[in-house]
This record gives sequence, C-alpha cells and structure tokens, in this order.
Amino acid sequence: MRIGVFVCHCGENIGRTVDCHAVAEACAHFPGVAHSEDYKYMCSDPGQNLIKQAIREKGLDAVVVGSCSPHMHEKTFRKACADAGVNPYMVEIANLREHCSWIHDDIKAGTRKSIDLMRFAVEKVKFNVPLSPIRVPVTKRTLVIGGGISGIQAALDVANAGYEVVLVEKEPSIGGHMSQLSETFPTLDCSQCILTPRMVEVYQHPKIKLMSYSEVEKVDGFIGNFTVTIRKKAKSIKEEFCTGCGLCAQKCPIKKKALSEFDEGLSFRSAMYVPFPQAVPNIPVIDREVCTYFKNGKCALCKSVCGRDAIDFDQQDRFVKEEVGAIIVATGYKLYTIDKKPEGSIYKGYGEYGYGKYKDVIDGLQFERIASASGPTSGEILRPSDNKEPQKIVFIQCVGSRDESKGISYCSKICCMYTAKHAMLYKHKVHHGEAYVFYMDIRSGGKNYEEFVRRAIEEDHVKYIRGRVSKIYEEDGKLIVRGEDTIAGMPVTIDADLVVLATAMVPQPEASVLAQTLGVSYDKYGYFQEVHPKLRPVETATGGIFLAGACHSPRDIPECVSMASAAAAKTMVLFGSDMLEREPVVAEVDPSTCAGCFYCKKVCAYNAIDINEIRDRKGQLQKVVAHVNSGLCQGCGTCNATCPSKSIELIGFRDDQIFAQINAFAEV
Amino acid sequence: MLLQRYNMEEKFEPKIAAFVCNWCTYTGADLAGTSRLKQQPNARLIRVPCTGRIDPVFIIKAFESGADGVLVSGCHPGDCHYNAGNFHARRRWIMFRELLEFAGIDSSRLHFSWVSASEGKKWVDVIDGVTETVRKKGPFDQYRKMSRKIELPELEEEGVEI
Amino acid sequence: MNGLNEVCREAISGNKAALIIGYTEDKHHHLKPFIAHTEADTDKLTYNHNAVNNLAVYLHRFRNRTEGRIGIVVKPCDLKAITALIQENRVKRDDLYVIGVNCSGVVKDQNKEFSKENTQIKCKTCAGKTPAWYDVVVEESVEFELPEDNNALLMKQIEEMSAEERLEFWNSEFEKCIKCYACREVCPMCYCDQCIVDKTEPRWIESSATNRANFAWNMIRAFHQAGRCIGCGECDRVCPADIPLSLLNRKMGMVAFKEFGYRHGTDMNAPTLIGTFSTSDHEEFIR
Amino acid sequence: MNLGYYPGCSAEGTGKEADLSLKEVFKVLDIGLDELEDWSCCGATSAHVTSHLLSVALPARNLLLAQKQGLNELLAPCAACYSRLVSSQKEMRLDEKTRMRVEELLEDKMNTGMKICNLLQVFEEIGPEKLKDHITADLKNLKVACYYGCLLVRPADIALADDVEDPHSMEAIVEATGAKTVNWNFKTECCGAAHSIAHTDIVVKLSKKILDDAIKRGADVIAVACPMCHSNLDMRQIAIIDQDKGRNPIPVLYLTELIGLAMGIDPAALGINSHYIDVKPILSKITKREVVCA
Repeated sequence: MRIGVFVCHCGENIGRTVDCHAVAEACAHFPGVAHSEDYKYMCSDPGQNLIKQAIREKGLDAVVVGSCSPHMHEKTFRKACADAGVNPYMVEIANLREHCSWIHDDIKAGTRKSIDLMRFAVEKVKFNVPLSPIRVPVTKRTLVIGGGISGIQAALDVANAGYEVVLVEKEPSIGGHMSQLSETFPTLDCSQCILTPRMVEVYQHPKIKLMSYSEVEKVDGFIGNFTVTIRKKAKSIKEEFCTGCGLCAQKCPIKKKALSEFDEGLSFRSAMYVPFPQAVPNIPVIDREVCTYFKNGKCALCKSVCGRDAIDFDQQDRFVKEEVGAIIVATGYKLYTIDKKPEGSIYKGYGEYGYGKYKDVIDGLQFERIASASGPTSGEILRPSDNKEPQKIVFIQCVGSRDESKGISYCSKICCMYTAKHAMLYKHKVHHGEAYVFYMDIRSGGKNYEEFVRRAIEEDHVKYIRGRVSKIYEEDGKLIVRGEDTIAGMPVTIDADLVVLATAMVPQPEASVLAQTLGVSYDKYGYFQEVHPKLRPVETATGGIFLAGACHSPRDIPECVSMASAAAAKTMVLFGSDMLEREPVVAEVDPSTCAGCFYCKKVCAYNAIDINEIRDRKGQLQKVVAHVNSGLCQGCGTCNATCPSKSIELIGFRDDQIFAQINAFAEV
Repeated sequence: MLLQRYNMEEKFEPKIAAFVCNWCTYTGADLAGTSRLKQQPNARLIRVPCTGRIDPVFIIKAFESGADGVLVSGCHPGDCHYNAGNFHARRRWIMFRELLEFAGIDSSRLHFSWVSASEGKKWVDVIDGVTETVRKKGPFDQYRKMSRKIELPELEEEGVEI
Repeated sequence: MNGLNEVCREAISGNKAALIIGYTEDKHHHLKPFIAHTEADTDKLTYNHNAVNNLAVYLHRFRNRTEGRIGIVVKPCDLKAITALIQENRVKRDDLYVIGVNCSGVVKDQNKEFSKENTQIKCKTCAGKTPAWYDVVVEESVEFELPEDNNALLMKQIEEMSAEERLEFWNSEFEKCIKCYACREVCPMCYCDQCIVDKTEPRWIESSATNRANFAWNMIRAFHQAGRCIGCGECDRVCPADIPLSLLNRKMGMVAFKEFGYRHGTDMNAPTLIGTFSTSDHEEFIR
Repeated sequence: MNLGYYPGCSAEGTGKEADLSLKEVFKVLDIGLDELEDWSCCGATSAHVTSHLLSVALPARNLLLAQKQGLNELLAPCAACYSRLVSSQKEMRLDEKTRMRVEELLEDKMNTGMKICNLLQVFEEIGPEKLKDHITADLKNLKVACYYGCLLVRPADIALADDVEDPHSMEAIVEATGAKTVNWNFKTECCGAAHSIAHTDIVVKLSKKILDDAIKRGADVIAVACPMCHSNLDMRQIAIIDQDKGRNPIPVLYLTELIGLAMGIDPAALGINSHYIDVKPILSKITKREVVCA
C-alpha cells in the first residue's frame, strides 16, 4: 500500500502549536508512507490539488490528512481523493486542530501528540478497504397510518405532490377525533365544517388508496423498500357493491346494545352502523359482537333490505401486502380515563373523583359531543344522567396531566384552551349558567390563544379558580366538588350539576405494539420517539419512518397539521432521487464462524439481524447463522462488540482497524 | 531522531488511551477545541461510532500496548445516536470493571464518562482528572512486565539454558 | 439398579427420546459420558457419586438434529446449564427429554471414596438436591455431609488484597496456564464454532507464552461467561494446572446478582443479562 | 400461627373494647397473640412535633423488643401505632444515619425487616374463607358503613391500602361476616382526630358529616379499625346529638366487635356495653343462623 500523508497548517491554527513540517517529516518514516508533505491550507483548492497531484504522481492508494476534525472536512478530502482516483473510504483524517493545536500550548507536546495522531490514522488506513456507498432503489409510495387530521393532511400533501399514498385507518371512517369536536379554538369555527371537505378530498383523490377498518399487521424491509402487511378487518359488506344508502343501518333492529364510539358512549348505535353521517367511506360495518345474526343466525334483516346484495356475513379478515418507500405514523391519541386501572398500568385513575362511577362526571370529548349540533343532544347542553340543563358546571383541568402520582408528568398542552372553549360554549348556550374552572396554570401559548382565554374570563364571565379538586361526591342529585382556591387560600365547595374533566392526552393503547412492529422507539407512555428533539423532530431513528401529530406528543390541530406537512415533505425529500445512497458503514457476518447465538440480534436496536438457515443440497439444515440487512443497519457496531466469536464486524470500524490504532499506541 | 527531539523530559507522563463515540464525546472534544479549552496532552483518542462498539477487550489491548490508563466515553443515557448502544455498553462495563478489579487492575486506571457534544468543559475536566489520577498512580510497569516470556522455574534453578 | 435403566429403556422404546446422553462405568469404576442410541445401550447407563461430568456440553453435538428428542441424564446443578441453553435459544425445551436425578453429591476425585473431603465444592452451594424441572426423575437423594467452601475463603482472601497483590496472585496462577483450552472444551456455555482465541485475523489474544497473553485469555474467557456461567465448576475440575478458574466466573455471577438480581440458568424464559439493559442500570462509576 | 401483638395505649384506656374483642376473636380463630413485653408508647402525634429522632426511636424501641422476643410478625391494631411503627422502620431502612443514631440510643442493632400489620391486613391475610368458617350468627339484615379514616390508607407508601382513594379491604372482611355494606362518600374523610381534646368543636363538626352520610346511605352501624376514629364517632356523637336534638344515633363498632358478634361471641365479652351509643338496636338485627340440614 502506498500511503500519502498531508499535514495542514490551517494557517496559524495548527501551525502555531504544532511543528507541521516536523510532523510531515516524521510521518515520511512511517512504514507504508510513500509521500508526506505539509501545506498552509489543505482544504483550499491549491491544497486539494496538491493531494490530487501527489496521488497521480506517486500512485497513492490511501491518504491520511492531518487537519481539522473529520466532522469538518472529511467529506472535502474524500471527494478530492475520489476525483484523483483513490477510493474515498481509503482516506483517514487525523484531528490535529480541535484535538491538538487548539487545546495545547506547548509546541513540543503538541508536535509529539500530532505525530501520534498521524500514526494512528496511518495504521488504521492500512486496514481500510475500498468501499462504495450502499445504493438502494426507492419505492415512491407512502403508507400513512391513521386517518385523523394528521394522517389526512399528510396523505393529501404527499398525493398532491404526485406520489401514491396508502392510508390505513382502524375505524370504519377517517376523521379521527377532530370529527367529534363541536367547535375549535381560538376561532370557534365548526370542526366538521372544515374537516369534512378534506375527508372527501382524500376519498376522491386518485393517488390515495384508502383502507378503512384496517390495521398494520407487519412491516418488513427498510427505508425506500418496506413491505407492509395490512389486515383488512371484515366489514361484512362487499364494499364494491355498497352505495352507502344507509338503509341497512336504518333497518337494523339491534339499536340499544352498543354504545356509540363516535358519541363517546353518550348514545347508542345499531349493530350495523356508520359511525357518523358524514363518514368517509360511507360504508357501514357490522359489529359482530352484538349482531344477533352472528349470535344465533337470526335476523339478517339488513341482507333482505339491501338492494345491491352487498351484505356478506361470511366475509373474513383479509391480509393485503403493500410496497412502500416511506411510512408516516399518525396514530393520534386517546383520553386518559379516570377509571380504576388494571394492575401494572402506569395510569392510576381517580378514586377521589369516583373512578368514573358518576354519570355526570364526563371528559372533554364527551362534552364536545354534548355541545355538538350533531351530537346526542343536538347541541343542547344537557347532562347525561337526567337530560336536564346543568345550571352549574365545574371544569377541572390537568386531570391526569402533570400529576405524577396518577402516572403522567407531562402537560397535555391543549386542555387549557379547550376548557376555555367549553366554558364559553356553555355560557353562549346557557346564559344564566355558572361555569367554574379549576386550573393549575393557564398555558395559552399560541396565536390568539391567550386572548381567547381572556375572553372566556372577561366577556363570558367564566370563574377561574386556581387550585386542585380533592374530591367529588354525589349528594341529593348534585355533584359536590371540593377543592382549594390557592389564591384566596381557602377551601371551596361547589355543588355542581355537571363536572367536565380535562383529562390528559395519552397515546393510543396499541401504539407501543405498532412501534415494535415498525421498529421505532417510544417513550414510557407509548409516544413515538423522534431522532432529535430539536433538529429532526418528525423523523424516527428508523430511516424512512416519520411522525405526524399527537402520536408523538400532545398537540393541537394546527400543530398536527404542520407536523403532518413536515412529515410529507420528508417523504418527498426521500422520493427526490431514484436511488438511495448511504454510508457503507454497516455490519457484516462471517457465516463460517458464526455460531448462531444471536446475541447480535438481541442488542440490535434496528432489527437489522435476520436469521439465515444454511442448508446442504438435500435441504438438510446445516447451520443457523446471523445475517445483516444492510438496509436497516445503522452502523453502531454494538453487535460487533457483543459477538463472542467476532463473526460480525462493522465495516469501516472493523476490529483490525481498531487494533491497528491500539497497537500504534505502543509507540506513543 | 525526531522523536527524540520532541521527547518529554524524564518526568513520568502517563499514556492514556481514550475510546470515544463519534457523536457525543468526539464532538464534545471538538467543542473543547473550538472553545480553545486547554487540557493535558496525554490522551490519545480512538474514535468509534458508538460506545456499543467498544469491546472490553480493547481495554486489555490498550494496556498491552502500554497504556497507563484507559478512558471510555460516550453519550449520556438516552442521548445515544443509535438509541441504545450506550445502555448495552454500560451493562458490559458494570461487569467488566468488576472483573478487572478482581483480577488486579485498579479502577483508578480505567475510567468511564458520559460527555455530550455540548460538554466541552466537562471533557476537559474528565481528561485532566483522569490524567492526574493516572499520573499519581504512576506507570503501569506491573502490566508491562507481564510481556516477559514465562520461564520454566525448575530449569532456571538448575541453570540450564533454554 | 434403581430405575435409571428402566426409565432410559422405556424412553427409547417408547420413542420419548431418540438417544440418551448419560454416564457409564469403565473398568476403574470411573464414570464417563456415554451416549445410548439403542435399548441395549441403556443397560450400560449408570449413575453414582462419580457422575462428575456436566453432560449439557454434549447437547451442542446435536444442535441441528431434527428427528426425535434428545434424552439427557441431568444432575440438579447441571440442569442450570440446560435451562441457560434454552434461554439462549441453543436448544428447545421440546427437543429434550430430561431425565433428572436426585443428587447425593459428587466426588472431586474419582479414585477416592466419596467423603466430606472428597466432595465437590459446588455441592455445598447447590440450591437443591432435586432438579428444578424434568420430564422424569430417578434416584433417591441421600443426605451427605457438605464440604468446606474453600473457594469462598480464597475469594475473600483475594478481595482483601491490594490491586497489585491481586494482579500478582493471578499472574502466579496464570503463569501455570498451558493454553490447553480444556476449560473451554468442557464448558457447556462455550459453544462458538470458532473461539475468539483461535481467530488470527486480527489476532485477539496473543499466542505467545507470556503472562500478558495468559491474562488476556483468562479475562476474555471469564468475560464471555459474565452473567452466563451457571457455576458447574467443570473448568476447575479439568484444569491440568489447577488454576482456580471458577473464581473468576463466580465473581461475575456475584456481580450479576448484586447489580441486576440476575442468575443465569434459573428461568428458561428470562431474557439474558448481556443483550438486554435497563435504563436504570447503575452508573455511579461513570463520570 | 402465633402473632406478635402491640396493643398500644388506647387498648388500656379508651379503646379497651378493641383489645377485648380482638383477643376474643383471635381465640376463636385459634391464633395466639404474643403480647410484646414491656411495650412502650409509639410516640403517636406528640413525638414527631417535638423531636424527629424521638419519633423514630420510640417505635424503634418496640420493634427492637419484638425482635428480641423472636417475633417475626407484629400486629398493631391501632392505626396510629401501625403508622408510626412502619414509618420508623421505613426511615431506618432507607436512612443509615438515622438508623445508626437510633441504634446508639437503644444500644443495640436493629433489624429492619420485621413484618408489621394493621387490623385490615391481618384479616386479609387470614382470608375471608377462614373467617366464614367461624361465622355462626346471621348478619344479613345489618347494613354496615366501613370507615377507614386517615391512617389506614395514608400515607400511601406506609399504609399500603388496597386503594388510597377508594379502599375496599374492610368491606371484603365485613361482607365475609354476612353483613351488607353500604356505598357511601366519606369512608376516608377526616374525623377531626386528635383535635378531640383541644378543639372538640372541630371534631363535632367533622364527625357529624361522616355520621350524617352513613345514616343517609342507610347504614345501621359504622365499622372502624382505629380507636381514635371510634372515640370521635362514638363518644363525640353525644355532643352531636346534643346540638341536633332528635337525630338518630348510629352505633359505632370496632371491626373486631362486629366479627365477634358474627361469631356468636357474647356481646358483653366483646366490651360492647361500654360504648356511648347504645348498640342494642343492632343486636336485635342479628339472628342465630339457621342451620339447614340436607
């Protein structure tokens, strides 16, 4: 091997405390070094030309540059060498500036250390091998998981850019929680009015394949090349025949067996149902748990009224495979329920609020339904227990949120705003009614948010009490709310007709299962984890998987929409080229020595280790060994360190390369 | 000759091998550089992608190559660029340092730290602290002596040349 | 005698096991490992205080075997090795037919009578005289006098030494190492196809006869067993140089238990110690 | 089964019935009680407002006695005693300095592993099945409001109740006797506790609320497992009735008295006659169980 050594002075930056010329001279004596020189600015054009010239003239096949940190100019020098015909991975950088000249005063010590650093790099480069970047083709289709506002926005953005989208929604209709809301803060515009056109757009978009009542079952592959298995749950309807006339649901006699999910349990729905009138797709499904046909074979009224013969009682779940290049996760949130939680749950529930046993203690989404014109009370504010108009409502903020003893330390962020909205809506409808809000702090950061809260207080005379509620109990048909007013410094008791809890936002309960399926990390609550909290907030550590909306952390509609658009933009960046190129720093298995203990698989954070069976010609199993999926491998090398027989090595940081450096230490 | 020209005085200067991860500690050391934070010149850094990549055997190899002390440093828990490499590393270290301690390698010769990319100052403190500790401890001659060929005692007694 | 042969014969005849790994007696009345393939073979199987070998090591020979279950005669102490191998996915529980033996102690030296002095140290620390699980169990456990745990005394002595003295102590021990690798061969948990010590590109462990090389080998052996050694003490038994190898493993086992409450080979469904982590693993030694 | 027994001061004073009934019930259950010899004050409310060390050392002295007496489980039927004993033990377990200070004072080494239980825990351990075996009377016409007060549920990490906000362990025990329990609001409400002496007015006000709700929910009797709760709800009920003439009294029974009645033990032996509020009205609701022959 003919190694060229180039020592940069970086003007005075290195030269002041390192005798660069002496370093170059010393390096010339290292075994294997065919050329050694120093120059004022190696990264400048003349400096790069020096390197290129030496490569050509001396026939170098490896280069070591002593300069600034590799994080600064490694790319520059690799490119210069590549231009001159040396493989870019045959270039090593010794960090003589940040790690030497800038941190030492003594020229002797600095020079000595520089020589050592150069020696390390020279020894390492001897074991480098030419590599080429890994290139993988990109399937320019996107899977969006979740059809709430985030999923809808992401799907529309990607599709409008001309790429195909598969949108998977587990419920019979897209729309998510936003479709349940009455009005939205801070403008009080009707939620469904702004959402429904978007839902229809999704349905009609030629580039969007909508799969409702479906769930992601399995994800194989890696960035640019995912194969996703989707379970299409049996709707008991042949979708292609259904016209959405709704007659079947109308005629279904099982009206009072199932609570409406859409109305948050405040009304009933039939066994054959469309979640809500504006549902997209407008295709009903049969709830097999309550349908009498599935219980005892009786009824089948829906089948008899359907003019298109679309009812199919024998329909089974179907599995569909989709090839996509990117995945956007937008699974959203649910609300903390105050019920007694099962053993082992991180959530504790609220015994002091009756663990959900009082009918008139409801949560925010239930109040949305009560306030909604399409809700069970047609928008009249009536309490669930006796359908009477509540004269006094107590709103309690931070139920679950910011309460570690109940299992959640974070702020749910949206509750201050929607509680103000709820109180306002109530006051607008029940003018003489009294609205009390118990709060810890008012967090109303956002455009026109603080003004909105002030309006609730000043114009609508909502009474804000700073303090927590310690107990709610029922007495003579009233809910006695006992709390503390920390500003007045005294206990308060309010006999309310209705209590609305601003319960915490929590991830969907199956979010962590999905995270495992996708191979992305999630926090202890089940929120998906971004790669970098500041600079890469919509990307996961698994390449090609992006996050949108409340599956990442509590957020409101505009934030969800902007995050969804950001995730969409990220997929488009990915689709900008036909082939993906990445550093060839990946692990590689030597199957001849691999004993198949799969400790590498255990430590791999990326699911990049596959199990390979080696069989002889007769198909007899010879050996089971590990195999690295280089598309998934991110190159951390934890497997390499863990492997007891050293049968898996990280290319670019192989054991011999590191040993070469350690051995060079003997000369220090 | 050149080596001699820049050789240190007679005074003992410890040799310290530092295995650092690329994303946090190496970058933190870069920051110490850009902030011109002066530090002891005894450590030689070996850059690996992640602390998860560091096989404990590297530490033994470093002692074999004449290190008087070894430092291993990476991202703080939860900051790992590769999610969990440092967690796996930490578990190995817990086991390995107890093993070395039991085998007779004093824990004052083997150091661990979490230094993030923003902790230039901490890096300097770590380097200076480790260098000082090892300097106090003195050269690891006991380990160096172990490179001598094992001689068969009885033959030696009889004065027979091997 | 006493059921073992009947049980084994029935295992083969009843297709419960395709073969049985057990012990047979040689002419010196020593027990040695023996693999019975036929009903007739099973008559040769026997068991007594001389059943020193940990037979789990022979399971690796049948790693990719697909037909029939493997029968194996197992003492309570050795069962941990099998449990550990199941934990590490080396063998499957369903592929085994475990013939547990209720143990009455095993000897150190097969040339001498079984006595308090001639009892393996592990019998003292053994958790139970009956295997923790099995498909069938044979023999009666007879009470016996427990030996002194000399290793525990030695461990204490070493721990009380200064670091320099410890290194000196181990050097004086490792100096005797002839690199025969018997410790590796006999260990049921050492099952790599190619051992790291045999790897030459790059060379992980020097082959020269220096203390440094011997030290490196023994450290790596102990570390590769960290949180994995099940304490059968076979390494100690076979070491021709009488190096107290199991002390290193025992130390690792103690650390694993102290730090993580973990004991390898006690729960076949437990995740392994290395290869998993907890975000709350202790780290006060990290600056 | 033998159990260490730390009676606490009230067992010899205001809560004599608790002690009597406990001993009677355990006799029936055939569980021996080894009373701690030379037991002393647990420190109760006074110690921790005076000296923190004293508040740890006083219970520690009793734990040390138990340890010396070779007991491995100690029953403290008074909720306050229980709370103090566990708090002291826990602090010594977690804080070595305090433990050493206490050991210095007591001139002996502490073992912080002693199992301490309160009445609810001990009956939970005995189990409803075993209890049912000894029930001879019929309590099905009796509606009981189970009152926990504070120290049987709080602090959560000391009391280790089944649920801090909505406990049910006493209900499970009471239901095992055959009695019915009522669902009410104030099972963990404050009774006024030690204000009983200095600020009786506070106790009267607070205890009244508790009694009112129990009566409103149809309870015939309130069951308690704490002598302080008992004295406030029973003794102070006289003052409450004085203020609110014409209200119905509601008897207050120790859990052990209730169990004793269900076991057919003579009410006098249980100490029931010494209550302020007459218990007779409920005795009439208890009938001998009809033995059905197959």
